[in-house]
Amino acid sequence: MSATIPRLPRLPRLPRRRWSRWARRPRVWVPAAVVVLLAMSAIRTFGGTEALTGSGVVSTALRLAVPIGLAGLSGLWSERAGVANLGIEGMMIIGTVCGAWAGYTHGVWAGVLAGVLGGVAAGLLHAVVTVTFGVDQAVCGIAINILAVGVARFLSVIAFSDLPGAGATQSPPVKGVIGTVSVPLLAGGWGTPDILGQLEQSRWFLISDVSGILRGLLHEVSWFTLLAVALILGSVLVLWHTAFGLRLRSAGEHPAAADSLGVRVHLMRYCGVLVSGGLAGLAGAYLVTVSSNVYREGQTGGRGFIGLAAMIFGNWRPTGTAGGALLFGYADALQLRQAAAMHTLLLLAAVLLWTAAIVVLRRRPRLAAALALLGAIALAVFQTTDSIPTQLIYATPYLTTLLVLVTIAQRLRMPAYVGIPYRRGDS
Amino acid sequence: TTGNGAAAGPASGKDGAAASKIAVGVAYSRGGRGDKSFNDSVGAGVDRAKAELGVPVKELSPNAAGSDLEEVLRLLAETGHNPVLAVGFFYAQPLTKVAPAFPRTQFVIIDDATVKLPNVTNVAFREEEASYLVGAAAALKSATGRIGFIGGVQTPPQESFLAGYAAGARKINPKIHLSSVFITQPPDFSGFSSPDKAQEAARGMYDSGADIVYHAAGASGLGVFQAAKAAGKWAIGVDVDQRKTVDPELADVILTSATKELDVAVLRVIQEAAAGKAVYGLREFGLKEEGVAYATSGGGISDIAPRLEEIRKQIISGRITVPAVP
Amino acid sequence: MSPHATSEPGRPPLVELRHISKRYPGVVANRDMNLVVHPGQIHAVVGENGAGKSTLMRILYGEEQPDGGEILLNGEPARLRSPADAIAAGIGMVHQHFMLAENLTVLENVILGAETSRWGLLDRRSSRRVLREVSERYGLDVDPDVTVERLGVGQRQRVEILKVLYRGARVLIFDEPTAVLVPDEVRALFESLAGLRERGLAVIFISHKLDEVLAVSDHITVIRAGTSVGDFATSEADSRLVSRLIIGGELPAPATRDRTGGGQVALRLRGLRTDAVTEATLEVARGEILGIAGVEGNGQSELIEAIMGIRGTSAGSVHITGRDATRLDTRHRRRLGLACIPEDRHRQALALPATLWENIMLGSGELRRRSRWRVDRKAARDVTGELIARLGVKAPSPDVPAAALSGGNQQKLVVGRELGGRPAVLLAAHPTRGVDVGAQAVIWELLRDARDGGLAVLLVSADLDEVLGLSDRVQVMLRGRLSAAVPAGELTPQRLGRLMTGTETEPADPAVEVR
Amino acid sequence: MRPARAPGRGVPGTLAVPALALLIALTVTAALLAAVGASPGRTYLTMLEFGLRPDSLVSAVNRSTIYFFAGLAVAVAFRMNLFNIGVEGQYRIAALLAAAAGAAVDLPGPLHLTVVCLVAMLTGAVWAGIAAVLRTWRGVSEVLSTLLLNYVATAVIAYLLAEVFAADSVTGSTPELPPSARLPVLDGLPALFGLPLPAGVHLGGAALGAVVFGVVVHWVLTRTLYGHDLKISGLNPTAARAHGIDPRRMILITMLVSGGLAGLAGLPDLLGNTYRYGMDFPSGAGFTGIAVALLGRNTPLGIALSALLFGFLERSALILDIQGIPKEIVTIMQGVIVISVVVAHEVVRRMERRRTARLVREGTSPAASEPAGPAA
Ligand SMILES: Nc1ncnc2c1ncn2[C@@H]1O[C@H](COP(=O)(O)OP(=O)(O)OP(=O)(O)O)[C@@H](O)[C@H]1O
Ligand SMILES: Nc1ncnc2c1ncn2[C@@H]1O[C@H](COP(=O)(O)OP(=O)(O)OP(=O)(O)O)[C@@H](O)[C@H]1O
Ligand SMILES: [Mg+2]
Ligand SMILES: [Mg+2]
Repeated sequence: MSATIPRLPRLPRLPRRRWSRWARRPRVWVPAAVVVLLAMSAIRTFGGTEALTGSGVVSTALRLAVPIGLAGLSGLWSERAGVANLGIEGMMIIGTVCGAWAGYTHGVWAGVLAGVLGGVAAGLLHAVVTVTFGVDQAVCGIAINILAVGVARFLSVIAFSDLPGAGATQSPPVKGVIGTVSVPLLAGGWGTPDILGQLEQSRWFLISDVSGILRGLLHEVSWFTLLAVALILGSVLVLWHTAFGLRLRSAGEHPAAADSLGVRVHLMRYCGVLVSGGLAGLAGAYLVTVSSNVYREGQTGGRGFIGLAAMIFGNWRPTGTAGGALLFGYADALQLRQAAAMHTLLLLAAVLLWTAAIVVLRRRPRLAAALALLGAIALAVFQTTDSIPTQLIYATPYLTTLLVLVTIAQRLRMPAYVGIPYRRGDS
Repeated sequence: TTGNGAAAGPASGKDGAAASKIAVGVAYSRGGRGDKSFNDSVGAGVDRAKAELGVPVKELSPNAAGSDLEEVLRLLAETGHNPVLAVGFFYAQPLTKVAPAFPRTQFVIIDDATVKLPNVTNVAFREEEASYLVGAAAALKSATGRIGFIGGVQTPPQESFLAGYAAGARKINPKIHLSSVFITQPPDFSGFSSPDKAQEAARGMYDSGADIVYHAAGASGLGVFQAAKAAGKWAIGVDVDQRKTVDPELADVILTSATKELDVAVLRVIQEAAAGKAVYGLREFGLKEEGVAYATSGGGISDIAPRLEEIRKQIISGRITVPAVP
Repeated sequence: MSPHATSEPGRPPLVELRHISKRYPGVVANRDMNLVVHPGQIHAVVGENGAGKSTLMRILYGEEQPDGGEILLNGEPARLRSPADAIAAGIGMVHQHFMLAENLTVLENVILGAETSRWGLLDRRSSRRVLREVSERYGLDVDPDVTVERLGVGQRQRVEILKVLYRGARVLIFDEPTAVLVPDEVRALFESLAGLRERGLAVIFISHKLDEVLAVSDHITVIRAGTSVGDFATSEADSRLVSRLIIGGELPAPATRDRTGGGQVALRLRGLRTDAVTEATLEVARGEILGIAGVEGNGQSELIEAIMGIRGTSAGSVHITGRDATRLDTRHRRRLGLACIPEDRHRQALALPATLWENIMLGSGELRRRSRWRVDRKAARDVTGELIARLGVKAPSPDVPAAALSGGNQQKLVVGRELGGRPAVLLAAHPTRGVDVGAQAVIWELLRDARDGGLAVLLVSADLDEVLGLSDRVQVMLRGRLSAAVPAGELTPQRLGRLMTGTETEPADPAVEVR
Repeated sequence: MRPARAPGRGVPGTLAVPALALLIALTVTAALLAAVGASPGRTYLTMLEFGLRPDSLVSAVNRSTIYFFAGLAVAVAFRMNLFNIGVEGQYRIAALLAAAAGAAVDLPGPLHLTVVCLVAMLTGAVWAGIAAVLRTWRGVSEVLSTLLLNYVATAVIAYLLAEVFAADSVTGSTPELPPSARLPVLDGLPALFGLPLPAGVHLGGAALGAVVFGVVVHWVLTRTLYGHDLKISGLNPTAARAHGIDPRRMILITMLVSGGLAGLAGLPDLLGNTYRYGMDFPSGAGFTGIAVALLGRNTPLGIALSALLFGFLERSALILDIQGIPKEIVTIMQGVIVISVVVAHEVVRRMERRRTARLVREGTSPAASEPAGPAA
């Protein structure tokens, strides 16, 4: 033993991890949002097109974002507990069938509950196979998607085909509707004046746009949407501010460590996957109670996968996931409501790409060059055409997501043990 | 005034003996029966044939990916069904392979005019003519000069709806503002089962001043009616008189529907087969044949009925030619 | 440095394990094992790789259930069904491999499973206060709010200890805590252990390093083939006795052999610069071992990676066998005759689920060269089989997965593989870390033989004895900077220690002195 | 010394997994069938009887070649821990461009066919390559990018069809491929086994291509340095990197190979069935391919077997409608089989690992006596 080595001085405090600071720092997000807003406002004012910031577009975006956000939250709960869930789409499908059936027989809120239960049942299957049997999680998720399609058809044939107004692939309408609320004074709730609405009509630079966006978020919001927002915030609270949440996350970050401290890893993973199933079922229930009032085969339309994209996009955090879902919902809303504005959007894209290029110019010159080039292409297309072919507009949400991912991907960090089955003693 | 099917009443009870000799096979389009739309309309004709003619019918549906269309046809032919009805233009390609292999079987393809073989009957509808009429109706009824169209999936048949609708509207009001959206692109056929997206698209149209929206989006159309209800504006239905089939609460937003007498056509084809007539070649159903029409129930368009009737006659007489491509 | 055990006669021992046995399919890990631990004692458990030390500790920590025997805590029989039971009984364990979630903060890692809540929400503030108290009391300073990912090995170990202390453990089990630590961290750890002992806690301590055991412990239990073969107070022990008990032979020590002669320079670095290395200049000749001594975290890992071509360099040059390799990628550097025993074999050297021959195939320049782009499976199996036989690796065939082998055996294979391609230059980073004395001897012998056969070896090690015993010349690395080379014979451990910590500096410019 | 060969499980063990899995799947579906009042026994018999007809077998094989290529594409990427969900988009866009190219050029037989195949592989590779570049350049997870690129592919295909390749066609398809660009049929093969085929039913030449590609891929994966490096990179990228296997290069190559194989998945239909690409071109094989690859444990032989199973099940499903049994039962069966196969495999694997551990302990190699500390 080298007894001569003197004791080292105290260790210096380490700086916190860079990316998380970056992500949390308002200094980056706020200017980014302002730039986007300014550009949108400018395009509305000078471009002569309809508002990209109108309350109609924003409320459509919100409605389209809810099922995606819930699907993303579903993935988040499962992956935070260390279980990859590629079966969200399937669980959503089960949620739609169950939700529509109970909604028809017992009313709309019963439908919501049944959707959740259906999702939980599918989640239970996933949990048994992946946690107890420790089988490859991707395989099981994919299998659940296949299974769900068959089961949904099977159930709908049994439950719906003989009902009036229904068929083998469609349910009868759900009984009752889920109501909406508007914020009083600001958005005209309870017969009060609709201040934001008036401001939006004013067509003032920026003010009209901000009002439009706010009104879209505050006017005639479904109770179900409020539930979804509550679930996002509730997930933050439970996962990051309770002992249960810490234990659940530890099952996804280092199950062996958790186990060695007496945390019941399998129980935690079951919890995560069951909650995940419930949320996916809820997303399905939204489709049959709020989005429309019937079950239709193929109604989920890949939203389970898009939800996963929103989750990754949001860095496995509830608020980030919600942000990803909103972005996606917004792009989808534009595509459905303002296909003509897509052409103008090219101009916006060009402006944003160049702004981004300038921002990253010093740190990552090659990325900056690529962004600038893309911006130039967008501008060139804008100049040489006067509309975007409808077929290509269809790709907007997906291209937008890809583009944003290219900029932020390297800051993402997934739970360390996602996808790895845990058995005690496996090291 | 319209061909709601009454004119095409079957010459029923013709002879049970001939009917019993045939067994009809029906191959539905993707999605199969129970879709409350295209397939179910055909299904209605098939059901009437069963009831009125007493012929045995076997109904099959392909898988979701549409990869077994050919096999479905082959199977029906093989098991002795004759005639075999292929429902939808998806069957065009498979039929060119199967039909020659079963020269004694008579095939009927619905909604396609491209397969030309001796034992194939093409049943095609000129939907654009009905669309033309509802387009004219929309232009006549629109107060704002803005109307909308929502298609399910952007395919050529869907585009012919849009083409007729646009032409009809422009005939009345050349400066009319028409916005149109197709919800998805093939092979993503979820556009026919996305009421929520249709609803959002329709909302967008109503919000920006349109007061009438025509949909050709199958089951997604429900969303259009919901949006119309919320906005207090009109919508136009498709395929059947949707005022009669949709949820009663939504019925009163439906101005009219561009109907397509699929059931009548199907029934007629089966009838002829049962009677032992071998008919092949193109059977086109347009306004003239009363295969397509517009619905008048609810009385929303009674004020403009004379004008529409006039246009209808002009189309029938050929004085107006309706485009099928935009 | 080791005060005597403070076992009071009348009081029962804190922990007593009686006749414990545990069998895994095909192997008896423990048989009739006995262990008595008193409060205020540091109790060392020593034995070969695979002797059953970790198994015994896992049984005491409730992670494994014994097949037979009983556990007494404070004289009372206890059943420990899970770690939770053990924690409740006041037992804590610091595992051989760290059990820390990298993406969680220190605080979260520490309180996990023992959280305090208010109104159902985590009470981070009070936990943080308690953690501060504990860390001050035992002199274990760590920032509670930094993510573990950002911590070095030594600090991670502190977190592990804090985890145990935070739960108020009376018995602390350390499974090979020093294997990954550098001398100063080892020393800091031992100071902490002494503090624990003074407060009447019991420490069970597993190590392969006999000098440490003799220096720090009060009592030693020797385990061989799953059973206890010796049990005595440290004051009665000496290293010969203990090592003889462990392996039934003499303790092999690295001893310098005469250099067979410095050949031409095989590896030459000139002013190499990376993010953690400033101006590294060195030369290793054929038939020579150059040792790099240094406290870990001073740029050794970065230096090795830079030479391998895995890490980018901003200045300087690398010459391998006289050819400029600065712009070459790893593949081409290896082709020039570079080989490497990396510091972390699980991460950098082996694909554990793949078979042994596939792992040999991965790193054997000879096999790769020979097979061009087709894999010659037969040759690979033969080479592997030959290695297994020659190095005495415990493996039934080249077709078992690498994961099935124990650490020491894996390391032997890695060393054999890297030497098998007859490289010109070998980078050896901590080549005997976590390896028992027997395997250690084999590896040292292999390195020496290769050196004698004309190999140029750059040895990086935190083990002073290893550096001094194997190297011909030694350079010290401090804060990313390399000192001048000194012939190993001129160094004492004490002087080397001062050089490593910067208390004594070497004035000369290395480039001048080497020539 | 000649070391003992791999401790395999032997034939009974190998068969145990699928047998167990099939048993589970049949039991579950039997319960469902009974629940809707159909006789499970009769259903299975009908399916079997119909599925084993010569034309059914041929149809199952034809279908399975598509799944085989798609599965192979997924599996190659999987070997490197890359999840290529984008096979769907890759094969469709590849089929479109191959169809367009094949119709545009006029070449003698084999050459024409080769050009079409090359175009398909190239297109698939390029489309997958986008994801690879995003991954290596910006670290964008390929799971996401390939998924999103599927939708982009749909849009691009719709646009190209409508505006470029089928702008003036009534059917909305590319022009029909000339005979020189079509795959030959292998009807001689079933005839050899005495299986008479009804008129118009052909065993597609793609089956032969599938066999060839299967063998080649198997050989590449197991017998070449690339295959070896691929496996190691998948298992431990850090170690691979330390040994000169550049992970970025491997990702790039592997995604290109995967995309190239995906490009082939559209060809059995294009060159043996539809001869043109239109809106009605069958889709969905990419997603089925994922299940097929996972079921086949990412080995070519396994994928071939699971593709055949899927093909067989889908073909036999047809008869159920005729019999009035809900044919969704077959989809359910596919899902259950995938799950039960992996569960059964996991159970057997655990048993096997325990055996290996024992072997390591017992079967100490001959020369491995305790190393006597060599005197220094
Ligand atoms: N979970 C397990 N399953 C099967 N065998 C095991 C298991 N854990 C340990 N063993 C075996 O039991 C024996 C004792 O292992 P143990 O880990 O206790 O050794 P050790 O003394 O800690 O060795 P080292 O010094 O290498 O850490 C070894 O042969 C080991 O391979
Ligand atoms: N000495 C060596 N050590 C390790 N690997 C080697 C060695 N020599 C050849 N190889 C490996 O053998 C394989 C084939 O070698 P070959 O020289 O054919 O590669 P290559 O791709 O042609 O190289 P380059 O791109 O430099 O032309 C390579 O993957 C290389 O990594
Ligand atoms: Mg151990
Ligand atoms: Mg060890």
